[in-house]
Amino acid sequence: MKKIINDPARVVEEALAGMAAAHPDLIDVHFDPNYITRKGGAVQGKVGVLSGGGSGHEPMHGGLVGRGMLDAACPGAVFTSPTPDQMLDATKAVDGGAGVLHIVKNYTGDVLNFETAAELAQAEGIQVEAVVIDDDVAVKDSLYTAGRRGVGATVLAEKIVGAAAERGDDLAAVAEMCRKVNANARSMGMALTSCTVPHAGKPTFDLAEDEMEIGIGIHGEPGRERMKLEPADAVVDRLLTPVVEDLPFSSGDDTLLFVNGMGGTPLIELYIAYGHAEKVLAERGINVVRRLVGNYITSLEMQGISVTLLKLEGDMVDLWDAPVHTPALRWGV
Amino acid sequence: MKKIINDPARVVEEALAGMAAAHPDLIDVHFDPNYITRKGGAVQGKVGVLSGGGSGHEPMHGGLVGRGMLDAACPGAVFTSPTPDQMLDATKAVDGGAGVLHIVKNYTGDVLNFETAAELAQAEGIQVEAVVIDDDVAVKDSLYTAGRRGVGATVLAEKIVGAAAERGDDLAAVAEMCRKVNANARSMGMALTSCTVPHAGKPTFDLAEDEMEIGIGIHGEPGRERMKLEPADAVVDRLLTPVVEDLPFSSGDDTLLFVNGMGGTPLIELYIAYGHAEKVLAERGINVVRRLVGNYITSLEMQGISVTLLKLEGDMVDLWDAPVHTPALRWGV
Amino acid sequence: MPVSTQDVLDLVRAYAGVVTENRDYLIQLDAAIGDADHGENMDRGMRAALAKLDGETPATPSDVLKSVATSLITKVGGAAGPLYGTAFLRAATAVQGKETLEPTDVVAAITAARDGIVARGKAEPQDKTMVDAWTPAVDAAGAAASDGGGVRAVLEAAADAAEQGMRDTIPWVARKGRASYLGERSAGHQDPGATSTALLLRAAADLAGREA
Amino acid sequence: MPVSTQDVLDLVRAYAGVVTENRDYLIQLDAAIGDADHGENMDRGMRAALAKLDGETPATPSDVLKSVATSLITKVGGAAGPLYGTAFLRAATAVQGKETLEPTDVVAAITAARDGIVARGKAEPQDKTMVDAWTPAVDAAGAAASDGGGVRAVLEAAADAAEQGMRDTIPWVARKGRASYLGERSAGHQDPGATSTALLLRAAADLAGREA
Ligand SMILES: Nc1ncnc2c1ncn2[C@@H]1O[C@H](COP(=O)(O)OP(=O)(O)O)[C@@H](O)[C@H]1O
Ligand SMILES: Nc1ncnc2c1ncn2[C@@H]1O[C@H](COP(=O)(O)OP(=O)(O)O)[C@@H](O)[C@H]1O
Ligand SMILES: [Mg+2]
Ligand SMILES: [Mg+2]
Ligand SMILES: [Mg+2]
Ligand SMILES: [Mg+2]
Repeated sequence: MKKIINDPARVVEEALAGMAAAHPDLIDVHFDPNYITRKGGAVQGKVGVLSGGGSGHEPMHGGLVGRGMLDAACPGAVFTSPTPDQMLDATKAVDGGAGVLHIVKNYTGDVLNFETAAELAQAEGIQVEAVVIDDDVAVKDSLYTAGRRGVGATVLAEKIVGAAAERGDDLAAVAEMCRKVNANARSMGMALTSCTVPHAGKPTFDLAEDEMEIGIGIHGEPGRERMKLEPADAVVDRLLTPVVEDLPFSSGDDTLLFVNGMGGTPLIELYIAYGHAEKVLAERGINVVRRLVGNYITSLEMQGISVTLLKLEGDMVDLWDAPVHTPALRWGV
Repeated sequence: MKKIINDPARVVEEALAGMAAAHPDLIDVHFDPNYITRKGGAVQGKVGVLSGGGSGHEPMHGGLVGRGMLDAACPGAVFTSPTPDQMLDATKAVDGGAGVLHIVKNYTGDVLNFETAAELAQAEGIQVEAVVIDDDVAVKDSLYTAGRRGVGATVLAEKIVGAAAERGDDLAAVAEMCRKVNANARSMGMALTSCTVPHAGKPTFDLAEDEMEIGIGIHGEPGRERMKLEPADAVVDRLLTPVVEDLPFSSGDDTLLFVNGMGGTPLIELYIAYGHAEKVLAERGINVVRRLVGNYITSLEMQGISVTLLKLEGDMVDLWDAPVHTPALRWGV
Repeated sequence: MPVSTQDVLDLVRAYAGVVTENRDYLIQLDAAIGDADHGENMDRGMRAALAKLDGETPATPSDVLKSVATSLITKVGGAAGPLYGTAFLRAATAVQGKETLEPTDVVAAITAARDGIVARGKAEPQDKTMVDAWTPAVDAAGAAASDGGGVRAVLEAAADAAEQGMRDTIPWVARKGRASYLGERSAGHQDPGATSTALLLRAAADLAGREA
Repeated sequence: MPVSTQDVLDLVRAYAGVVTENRDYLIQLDAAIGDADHGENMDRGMRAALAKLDGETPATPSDVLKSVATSLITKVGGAAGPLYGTAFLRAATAVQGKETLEPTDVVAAITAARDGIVARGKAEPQDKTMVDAWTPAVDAAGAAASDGGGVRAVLEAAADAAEQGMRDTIPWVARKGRASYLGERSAGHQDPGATSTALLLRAAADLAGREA
């Protein structure tokens, strides 16, 4: 296993300590239980926005804490949802009296632990609403299964919802906006390589030099299908077509196009993918009016990409453009 | 070779097209010869700041073009310095009458091609000053060799010098600031894996599962030494000690600490390295007053890190803090 | 011989050992159809449970089970944390106040555990989850008890049935948990959670055997 | 027989073919002590040179050399672009105006090329660069010419000496170019630029041989 780490058992804590050192002006990092809060803590009268999940997806979620985005993030062990005690303490820390929104990615573990945390917080008199993100079209949605995974839309939702909370929307409105973003967003991802979970010590799966996995999530799990490598344009088509057809997005829609790297993908490749994705959407008459390109929701050092498309309605664009000041996303300030 | 590309021969052009699509508000991309300019072109009366080098180091340089940083970037073929015709056209495009600074990384190819470009530009009546960056302490400096490589300090110089030009400093002052940043900065890097140059199709070097390369540059070249893998803290010590002792940095110095990923290194590892680096500097009494953590000067998909330390003097801090608006670095706007 | 508080403490210690021995095995099972952390999660959780119990003097089997539940809920995370945590919590409630556990209490505890997991996770039989180890165990344990079997017989019936249920998950296509994301590709792999459940009940049966 | 404009055109075409054949070889040499692009750079440059010449009707050997210089300077980049570009440009100037080239002109052209490379790159002998192929070639060519050798003898002497110089670079520690960053680790590897230089002069000698 090749990683810049000291001890697999201390990866999360040491990375958190590094984040605290690197961003003293933006965040406070709390240990045992582990959570990150926006500098200054709860903003009185403002809805608190909290998210969390397993570690290994950096910069999500801790790198998205700050003005105009998340008030708190709860990092679990690598690829393991955090625990209710972390979520409860973080919820208390960021409740400004207007309640707290929990943004939960749709994984059994995340959902169950956030459920418990919400119960505990409500028991302490804190208003909590939870919205579950499930935008991954690689997984067929069904009442009889765990449903679709929450992936790229999470980053977009956290930005837009964070802005809504920042301007003073109440908990119901903030939660509604989060549901709307989730309803309007679809994603799909692929991998060129596996990642290695530090405590596992070897790659989660093996891919031949000429193979790729299509329809992966963000936990190094294998995808829906393994196939031969293809040129970037063909790969992007494989991801974008199901994304566009699932919502469906149609000609004339204004959208935000998010081309994401899985952690080990260099920007030069992301831009090649981005260029083709925007061209394909243009051919379909879909307007890309906002863009995000980079490694934002990752699977450790995995090489691969995901494509997320969000249909922008109402004031989503203004909320996207609103000032944000976090370690990973910053503009307008 | 596993990459999200279509054709090795078209990687640079397609990535440039993707950048143009992704950042229409920030940059203009010109083809044949290839160069990127800040939206709006030359700013009258302002010194133009231009840099360039081989591709494969993204976001440097093209992702650093924009208000408060570079006016133009010239991307060569992967790991191959650009050609004088690109540099000449870009220089003309960004000359606002106050002359143009060429920021050149110290590689034979870059130096020779920029020399020719400067001659050609001067022949056309444009004032050009060139500053060569050579901050890599892995390479012994000597009059009898090619000297030290230009690495991480380039990113810091481009930000600080770009801000100096933005506030209206003249060409001599801007060039002097660039020399000062270079004189005050030292860097060293290491690799866990090689990278694969697209037109080569296979890794530039092979590293065993338990080996690392210490003292690498940014072109996938092997380093000064190959050794057994070590824990993150030991690796950081190997990079930081020669960096600190070369200048030397001493107790009481105010510094900017830049922990950079080589392209395939996930943030979670960079933060672990950052945390230890800042701790070590604190033990030496060196104050870290500004920080940068991320993949900014890369070698394609290489996994590894580099550490750059800059001694902040005079108004360097103000220039670092000044507004910047580029694809890769943005604050204050 | 009924189950004493010490017996349950011994079970917790024994299971922690079994999980550590099987940590990599459970990680590999989870790597095939999940995210390669089940062994690490259970190991972290059981070590935390032991550490917590070291500082306590539980008076009843229920106290031990409640303490373990708290450790799993606060230290494990993932799907297994809340599910096993709920299982131990419901089991604790089912035998609350009892100094020792008779065979029928053991059946009640296992049943409550299974019901808690189903209540939280909403898994149906053959969804390829730990429920597919728990449910046959509950049925077999109940049958053994009504046949007048002692604690040992009840737990051995449970362990045998759980192991059978665990093996039965192999050909199935997962409908719950991460494995469900793989669709057809999840077939041909044994469910990690069903495996850790079978290991738990086998550890209990072995202890009962030791005592007899 | 003196060298005609057509001969120089043939040389450019022949060398372009040689470079394409040796593209991967030159890339591998550069991968060992550089950045794995020399073969790609030279191949890109020579293909550009051919394309440019296709649209031209050069009147003299000097015109051909100047055209190639322009292509290399504008299309190659890296260290090789300006160095080979300068070499061809200086060679062109050295034989400017001549319709055909006599042995002494050939020596003058090679000498000017080498001097141009040294002027730009400041490399000393044994710095492990292309200069270590050019300088022995210049000396050998000069000697052959003063011994009254013809174009073929002059170019064969140059090619033999360049190949020897190329092999001589193997044990040396590089002091210029990327390879110098490797320090001691650069020893034991043949310099890519010295290799592409030897290939150029060998291509020229082979052409001269063909004609005789
Ligand atoms: N809805 C569910 N109901 C019952 N058991 C479940 C459910 N979802 C997952 N599981 C069990 O949890 C196990 C995975 O646990 P673990 O790997 O620790 O958590 P995670 O899936 O969050 O990484 C699966 O093997 C399965 O037995
Ligand atoms: N200062 C120099 N003088 C002469 N030749 C040089 C010098 N620096 C490099 N070279 C030659 O250039 C070759 C490398 O060319 P190439 O790989 O195309 O450029 P780059 O090193 O920029 O990638 C080396 O093998 C060497 O022969
Ligand atoms: Mg998990
Ligand atoms: Mg090069
Ligand atoms: Mg798991
Ligand atoms: Mg090279």
